[in-house]
Amino acid sequence: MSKVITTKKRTSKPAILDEYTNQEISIQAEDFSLADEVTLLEKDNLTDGAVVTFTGRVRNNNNGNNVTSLTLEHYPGMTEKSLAKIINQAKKQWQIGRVKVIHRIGELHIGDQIVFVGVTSKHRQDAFSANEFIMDYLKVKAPFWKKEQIVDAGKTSENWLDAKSSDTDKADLWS
Amino acid sequence: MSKVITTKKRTSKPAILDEYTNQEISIQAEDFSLADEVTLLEKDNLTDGAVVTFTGRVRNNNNGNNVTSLTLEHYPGMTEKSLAKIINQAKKQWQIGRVKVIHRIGELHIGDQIVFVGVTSKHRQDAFSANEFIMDYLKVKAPFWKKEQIVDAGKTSENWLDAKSSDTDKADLWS
Amino acid sequence: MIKIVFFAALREQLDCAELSLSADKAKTVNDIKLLLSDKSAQWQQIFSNASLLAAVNHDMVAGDHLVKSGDEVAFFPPVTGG
Amino acid sequence: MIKIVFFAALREQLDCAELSLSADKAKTVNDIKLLLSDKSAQWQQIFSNASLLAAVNHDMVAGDHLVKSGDEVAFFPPVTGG
Repeated sequence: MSKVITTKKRTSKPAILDEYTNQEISIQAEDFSLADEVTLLEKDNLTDGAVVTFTGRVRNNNNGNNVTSLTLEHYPGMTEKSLAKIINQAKKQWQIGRVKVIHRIGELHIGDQIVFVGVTSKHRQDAFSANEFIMDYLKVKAPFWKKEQIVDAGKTSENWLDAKSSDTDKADLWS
Repeated sequence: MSKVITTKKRTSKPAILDEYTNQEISIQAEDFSLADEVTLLEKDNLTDGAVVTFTGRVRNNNNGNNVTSLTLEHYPGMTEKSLAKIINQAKKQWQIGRVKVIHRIGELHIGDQIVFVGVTSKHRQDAFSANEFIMDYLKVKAPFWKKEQIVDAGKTSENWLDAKSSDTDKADLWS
Repeated sequence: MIKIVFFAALREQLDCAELSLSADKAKTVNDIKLLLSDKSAQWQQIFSNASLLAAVNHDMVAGDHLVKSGDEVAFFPPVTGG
Repeated sequence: MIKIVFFAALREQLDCAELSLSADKAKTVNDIKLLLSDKSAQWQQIFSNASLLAAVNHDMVAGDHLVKSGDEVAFFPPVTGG
């Protein structure tokens, strides 16, 4: 007990904040434009004939509950570091050109975009595999947490989503 | 020999022209907008949280040749029928929501979009697999042919692309 | 009558996009190939190419597929779209 | 000093986002868990949850990972982004 010196709500920035000027990763509250992202992936890029995108959106029927909104929390610094690692792993495993990963944070509503992964490659299989790999690893490695706001019989409640073992199983298939 | 009655350049429409009012398939000379297509796939579709797109473009370095443009020929009627079959196969194998396949025909230049496949699903794996399956089968089953216009040492030539055995091998992996 | 159509490199090699055949002497797609091969040495060589594909009424078929009057039979090289 | 941070459901259960620990009594992440468990019966129960994840300086680590003064150690539930 004596070793626990202070206990407080977080107010300051984490002491260790990895700086990522990496243009491949963006953690943001704002919405994004699929068209703009693909335009950037393709701009002055005449060697990559294949572009694969994944977009994840807030559904209205997660686990049968009537979800009205989601709040996305993340661990600043670690999020960027873990995504950078995942992207580097993908680049080692497949011949890919450009990559972009966007993940939104904060309050999101039904139909809102949550996550975008875009990958270009000379070869379509590499673009497909790398994109799916990045999503699978993001799901189990990147420190994001979703809290659902649910309306059930006129009553509003909140709860943190449970992680799915199916996500862990799917990520394990790559290794 | 006597059975060959007429030999002519094609002037009339094929006698058998399957009519596809199918909104899932479009064979067109005009360019398409990725953003518009994804907007349509997502419109009033709040149950499918995952959207995967593939876009194929004309590269500048096919087989090491200096390609300046491509001409895309197709077999009207059969093209639509074969794509409809491929989409139906995908719908049987995976739980997917909406599908759109666009393939351009005619003359295309470096950087131009050739093909688009968009798939929505409740589950990202189904969207990824169905999209890749559709592209793999399109590559070996849909009656399109590419002719390259090449500039080599100032000399322009044309040649029909050879089919790749790697495409056949990849499609065979699904069966 | 059976309508025969050719596409892409095959159409250019034959310098022919479409022709008609009476249905009475051709029972299968392979029969049609043999009839077309009779046209000339060049056609014979072209139709001996094992990689040529065939479709009847817009469905890809094997050589033993039966044909009848009114059918549209297509021959073409392996496809290269996408 | 070691900085300890908590996220998501864990932060809410503990009603604590961040605290500091002197580095001299904790050699590993597991040592930190034991020290935190000493705080109360509730904390003990929470930190006995085997599914809790830990990160040191933004890298996911196992319980036997060594810690030192200046480190940032994070505990959080399995992630649910994407």
